[in-house]
Amino acid sequence: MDFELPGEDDPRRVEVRAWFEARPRPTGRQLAEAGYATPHWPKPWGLEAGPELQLIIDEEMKRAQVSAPNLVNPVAINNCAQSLLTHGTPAQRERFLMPAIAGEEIWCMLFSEPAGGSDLGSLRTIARREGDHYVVNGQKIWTSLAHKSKIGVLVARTDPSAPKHAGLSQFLIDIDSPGVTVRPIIDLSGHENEYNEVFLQDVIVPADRLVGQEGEGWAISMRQLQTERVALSKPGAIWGAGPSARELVAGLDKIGALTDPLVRDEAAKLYIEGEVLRLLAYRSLSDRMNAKAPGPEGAIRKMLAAPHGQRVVELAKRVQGLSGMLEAEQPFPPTPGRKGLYDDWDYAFWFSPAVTLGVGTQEILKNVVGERMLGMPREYDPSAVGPWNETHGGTEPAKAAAKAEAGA
Amino acid sequence: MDFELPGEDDPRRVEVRAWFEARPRPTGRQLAEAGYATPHWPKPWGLEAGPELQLIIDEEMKRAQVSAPNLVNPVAINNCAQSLLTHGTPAQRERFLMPAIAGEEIWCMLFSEPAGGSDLGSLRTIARREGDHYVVNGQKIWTSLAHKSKIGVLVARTDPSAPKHAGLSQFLIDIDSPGVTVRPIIDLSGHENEYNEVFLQDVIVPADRLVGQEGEGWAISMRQLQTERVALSKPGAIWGAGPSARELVAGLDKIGALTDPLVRDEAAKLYIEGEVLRLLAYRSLSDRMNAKAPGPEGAIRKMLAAPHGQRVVELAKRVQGLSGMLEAEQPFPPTPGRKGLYDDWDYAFWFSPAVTLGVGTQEILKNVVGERMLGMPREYDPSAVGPWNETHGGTEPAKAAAKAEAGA
Amino acid sequence: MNFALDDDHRLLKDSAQTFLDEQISLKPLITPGATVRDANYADNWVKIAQMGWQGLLIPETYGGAGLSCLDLVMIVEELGRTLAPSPFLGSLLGTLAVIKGGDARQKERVLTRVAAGELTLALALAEDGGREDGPDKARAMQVGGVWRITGEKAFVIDAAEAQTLVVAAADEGGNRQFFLVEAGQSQVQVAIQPWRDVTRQVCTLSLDGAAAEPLAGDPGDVWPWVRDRALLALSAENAAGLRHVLDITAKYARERVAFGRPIGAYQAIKHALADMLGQAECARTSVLYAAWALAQEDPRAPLAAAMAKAYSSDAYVEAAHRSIQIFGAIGFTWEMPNHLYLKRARGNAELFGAAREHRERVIDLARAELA
Amino acid sequence: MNFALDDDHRLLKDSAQTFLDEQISLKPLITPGATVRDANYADNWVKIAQMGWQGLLIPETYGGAGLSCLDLVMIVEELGRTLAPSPFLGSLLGTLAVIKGGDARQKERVLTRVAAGELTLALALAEDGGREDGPDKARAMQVGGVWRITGEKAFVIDAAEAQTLVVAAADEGGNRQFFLVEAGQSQVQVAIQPWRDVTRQVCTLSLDGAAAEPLAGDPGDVWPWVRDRALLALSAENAAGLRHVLDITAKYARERVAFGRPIGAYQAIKHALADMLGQAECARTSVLYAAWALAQEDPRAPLAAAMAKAYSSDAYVEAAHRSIQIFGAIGFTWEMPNHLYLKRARGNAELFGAAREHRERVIDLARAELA
Repeated sequence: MDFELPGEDDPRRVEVRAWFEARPRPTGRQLAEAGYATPHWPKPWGLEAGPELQLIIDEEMKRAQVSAPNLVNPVAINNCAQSLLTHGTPAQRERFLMPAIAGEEIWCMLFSEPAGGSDLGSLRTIARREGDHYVVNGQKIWTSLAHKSKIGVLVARTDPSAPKHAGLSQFLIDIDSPGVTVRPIIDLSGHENEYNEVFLQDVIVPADRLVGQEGEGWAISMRQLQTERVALSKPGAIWGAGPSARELVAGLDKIGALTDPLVRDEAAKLYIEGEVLRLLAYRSLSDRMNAKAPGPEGAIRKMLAAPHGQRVVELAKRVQGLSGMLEAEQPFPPTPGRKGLYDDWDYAFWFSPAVTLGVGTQEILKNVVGERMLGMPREYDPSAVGPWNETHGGTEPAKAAAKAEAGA
Repeated sequence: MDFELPGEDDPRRVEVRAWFEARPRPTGRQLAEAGYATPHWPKPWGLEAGPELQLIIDEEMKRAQVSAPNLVNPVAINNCAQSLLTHGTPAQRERFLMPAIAGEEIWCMLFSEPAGGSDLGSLRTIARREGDHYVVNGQKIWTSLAHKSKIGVLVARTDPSAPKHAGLSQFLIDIDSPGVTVRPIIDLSGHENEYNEVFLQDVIVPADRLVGQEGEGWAISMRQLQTERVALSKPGAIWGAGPSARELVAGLDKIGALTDPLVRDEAAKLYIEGEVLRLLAYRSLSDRMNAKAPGPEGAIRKMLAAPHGQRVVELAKRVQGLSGMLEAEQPFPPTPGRKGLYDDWDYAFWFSPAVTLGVGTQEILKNVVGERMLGMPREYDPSAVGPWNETHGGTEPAKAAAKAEAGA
Repeated sequence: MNFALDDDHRLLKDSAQTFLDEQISLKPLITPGATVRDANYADNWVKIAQMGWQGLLIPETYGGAGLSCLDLVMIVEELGRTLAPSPFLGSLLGTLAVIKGGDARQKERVLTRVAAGELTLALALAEDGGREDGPDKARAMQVGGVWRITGEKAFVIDAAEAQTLVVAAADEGGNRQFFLVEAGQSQVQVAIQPWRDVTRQVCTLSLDGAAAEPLAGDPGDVWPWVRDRALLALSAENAAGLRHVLDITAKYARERVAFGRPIGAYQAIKHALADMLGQAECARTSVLYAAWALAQEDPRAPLAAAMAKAYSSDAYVEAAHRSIQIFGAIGFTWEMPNHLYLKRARGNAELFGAAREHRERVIDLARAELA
Repeated sequence: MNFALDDDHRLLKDSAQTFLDEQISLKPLITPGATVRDANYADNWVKIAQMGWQGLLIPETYGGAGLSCLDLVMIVEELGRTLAPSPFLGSLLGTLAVIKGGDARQKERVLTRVAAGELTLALALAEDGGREDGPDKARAMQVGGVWRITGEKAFVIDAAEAQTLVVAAADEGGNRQFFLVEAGQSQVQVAIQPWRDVTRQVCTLSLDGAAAEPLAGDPGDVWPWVRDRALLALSAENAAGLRHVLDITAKYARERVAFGRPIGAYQAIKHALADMLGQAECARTSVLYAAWALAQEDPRAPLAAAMAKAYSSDAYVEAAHRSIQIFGAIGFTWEMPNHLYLKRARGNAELFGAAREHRERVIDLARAELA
């Protein structure tokens, strides 16, 4: 057992570092062709790299201040594109993979819908086959990067008479197709984050954009959502990004707030949680290094990390007192070199309610943990049996409904 | 709106006080005949008293240091005996009521069973009709006072082929009948509290001991369990008894623990909760005074009071440090005049896990509150439909099972 | 003993409810980019003035309704339920200071005009440190028989709507005194702060030798009296806002379907709502008790007010956050009202002292009670 | 980097598991009225001595296994899972003190006999105040060249089983020193305290001029070194006990039926168990990290040990309480093992400093780290 990371003198590290020193400003295409965009993929796109090499490449890329391809085009590289390796046609691989991993074509996920929420399988967007193409109608929501994307990974219902999960198929659509409208969502902080609503009206999708077979949409999408990239996920408050408990303690120390015994005790609890979450991330990395298949521990980590992050930014906000209610007022002097969207403590606080909602709500995660890791009985879903168009007849789009209900 | 209690000069109070001054040591029979045992009952047992008079009688009895009949014979007076007013035969009222409210015959409730837990309706004790009597076989658990009781209020299954709730009937049985065995339960504190297991083997119960009709057992029992006596329930840690947050703060102050900022803050939270719980109790009393029917607010109060009580005794225990782990070691000098079973801080702490289990588990209470007060959908009980003897076939008595499972 | 509201209380509450539901809307604020400037403060205040709420606590001698803290709670609960934007709270705080601190002449001059809806007040206590209880860096000194105040005040509720400001400043002796200051004079600059709760206006004041008239009453009496009533008002907003958040969330949970069942059928949601109801009941009870105690000038009133503020602000923040969790991602968007309640809850939690500060006071007051 | 246990660690753990499951039973303790005297302490210790666990950390030069803190954790986790009653922990603590504080001669004399299973030790630190880190009211002074200790020690783990006690006492200078004291002498009285956790023996010592031999090493080095390893051992018990409580509770929730479904189907139970699993994972991770850091004598080790103790003791207490809640009333009876885990958790939470005290240390150590 050993808690240290691969050393400076590791030959693999030396080689990768040399490559970056030879190319101070590599293009996405160069990175992709070197296999550094998707090192864990097979050739020609990757290096069939094990987790340790992937980690080294991550670190050396950071060291060279090259923005990581998986942050440039996260949906393609972290989740979706690899499905083409198994389910795609040669033509699809040829057409889509290199531009995707080179970051030349940004991808987005057209999965969630207003009426669906956690119940993704109940989605209502319909793709009707007409000769050599499909006609798509429906609405998607919480689509990150849609406004920057060329390609949308769409899950739509091709067989309304099949049970909810069986009738779904996946497509790669052009976001600039006629009938696609992208509308940004303003969150409660008032900021325009990267989320969008996407409206699909009579959108024509060529049949050769179907991924895998009709009816495979659910299986393919689930695998894409569960893909957990090997990475040293930081214990930042917002899905690993943003300020961590370490920065909280450092900040509280700077402003002298640690002299307050109540703040001290709360900060210590958060510091300990943060350090343990860091170790848990290391551990799952180490499991991969020992060729253990990724299990549902990812769900445990997020189940723990999300409320932890909320508490971290909440304590920082609370020590501000009245001033904390003023927009853009920061609790601490900024951490040098931290310029991410969530590194703004004030924004991170107001954004934080999202972290127990996005990427699986806290309730769903606890179901996953309880059922898949502790063998508790599955939740009973009466709407999972029988034809979708019978089990999901009447309901209104949730947003309108919700608004009405909330008396807004 | 007025938060003060009925005054010293209230004529009703004056009269009641005079009665007690005339009889320094009244017998239970005297109290019952004066109507002071069950003031809210009709004559000849009670005075048809409204809540305010009931309250005055409570207080004057306390003042006269007369132990309250409802504490002497709680099951009869607080829950069960009144069912005879509506469902009993004249003969049953004649035979049972006066001895019960006079405290001459103690009653106990033979309701819960090992395999049933919260699911009382699934109970397995069978009462088989044979001519002019029933033969009862089964096991009951958590029966308070069984060892002191003359009369047991038994719920048993008279029709195993009816759905679980429909097949139940209620009886008044003699605890000294052949075939009744009472065994005390030792709780985790090592103390023998008032709880017992009661084993029933071929117990003969005359048919005239049936309360109401066969099949009315569930309805009658539910009403008995929901009866909430008008009383100023104290916000004591253990079901209203035992130490309160006020005594916690006073105790912490005595030992100087309030100088610790973390203890101060925690104690203040508990003090506030305790005061609010006191007010909530006042409010439901006041609702009765305004002739509002008792609703499920009782469930809210217990849902709040039980974990509150656990936190009260837990903080007291924690400030003891290592010494708190020594049996019978007390955190504070005893409160003068408090000699109840639960007024022992150490015992109250070790007993406290029971308060979120007994009289409705916390989970069940939250269901009641969510469903009956907020209109959430009821829990779905697949075992509620169809004949009991089909829906409740195979399962083992839970305790044995549980022991095995726990590897004990 | 009787916890029930009297009929006149119920009447007052019902009329307030009808009025607010019909007359005041949050629509302009749930449009992305909305600020407090979009809140129709002025129009709403005109309508409210017609209801006479600004004179609720003003003695009848000065044209007010001469009602009690219990009546006040009936109104403030409805304002807290609807988040109806208006300078009601700010003007109330100024009015309280004058009621307690003004002499007959000052009351005659100021309160009659407030009651008549001709004058709006505000109360300037905190400075950039953000504490309403002082100390005041703003200095007041007499120059040729005229008092003049120089300094900066902050977190002044509704100051931009007020014509007359009640300002706390330190006199030559360094002691807090309260002064009437005309907002119109050139030595007074008012600026709206970027307060996250866009249903409430919060301002800074810059005073540069502004002419001021001291309130006659003993400042040592004014502050605690005003504070306890301010705590009551904020707590009443909290309790009612919490209850409303519960109501919209419970309704949503009954109707929103996931995996074939209304989400309220799942214990995670059902039990969270049960907890919220418990908190709502406790918060409201603590508020009614504090209102009663204040109305009676009962010695337990300061303890009751501190308990209400400490309990209700923690519970409100938690419930508002839970409601977003239960609504799901949709509740996280600006278009939904949920965030307005979260922001009101967070703001109220900090105004007039955070919960933990009031718990400190509760312990001190409780020890006195128990001793 | 590699978090996986090496094969020899797994082997050690598996052998311990098999041994304890076959050889040690809690049955005598889940009989109402049972005390620690019914725990078969002596018999169990004989069996354990045959496994050689008492010599685990003792250098091979003195006949021990010379293993590391990671190996220790493998054994202690199994002891924590089964609550197997024996003087293992008490003797370990005494052994640690001698390993760090003894000179070659003392080690030769004491450790070889411990390793051989001929001698059991205990470590006396706390007094009636109940703090292991002192100050010591027990005084040690030299009388005619012989050190003699007079005073009362308390909460001494497993003292009644020990033939040689390591006692912390204040020397003439008032500084803590560690002494070897023979338990057999008439100036030493040992009494078992009514400790609620009947799986663990906790004792008082009365020393009335008891002859004592000072450990040679610098006491200032001994205490922190022993403390960090004591914290590791307690944390390993906590993490493993928590995991076991989770396992029996999850099994119960899968099998116990109420209202026609296994209770684990209800989210209130399902989610509580998920939370327990999260805590179990965190607790174990913190323990393995601390064990690794101590094995490496890594400078972060004291921080790691403090974090493990603070986290694992809070989590264990909470989980043990939850398990009783999920078992329902039956889990509240003495006949069920649940309460033994609750009591172990509560006791461990207080031994060697409560969680909040370690959080204080965590902040200080973390500030140093971050600076």
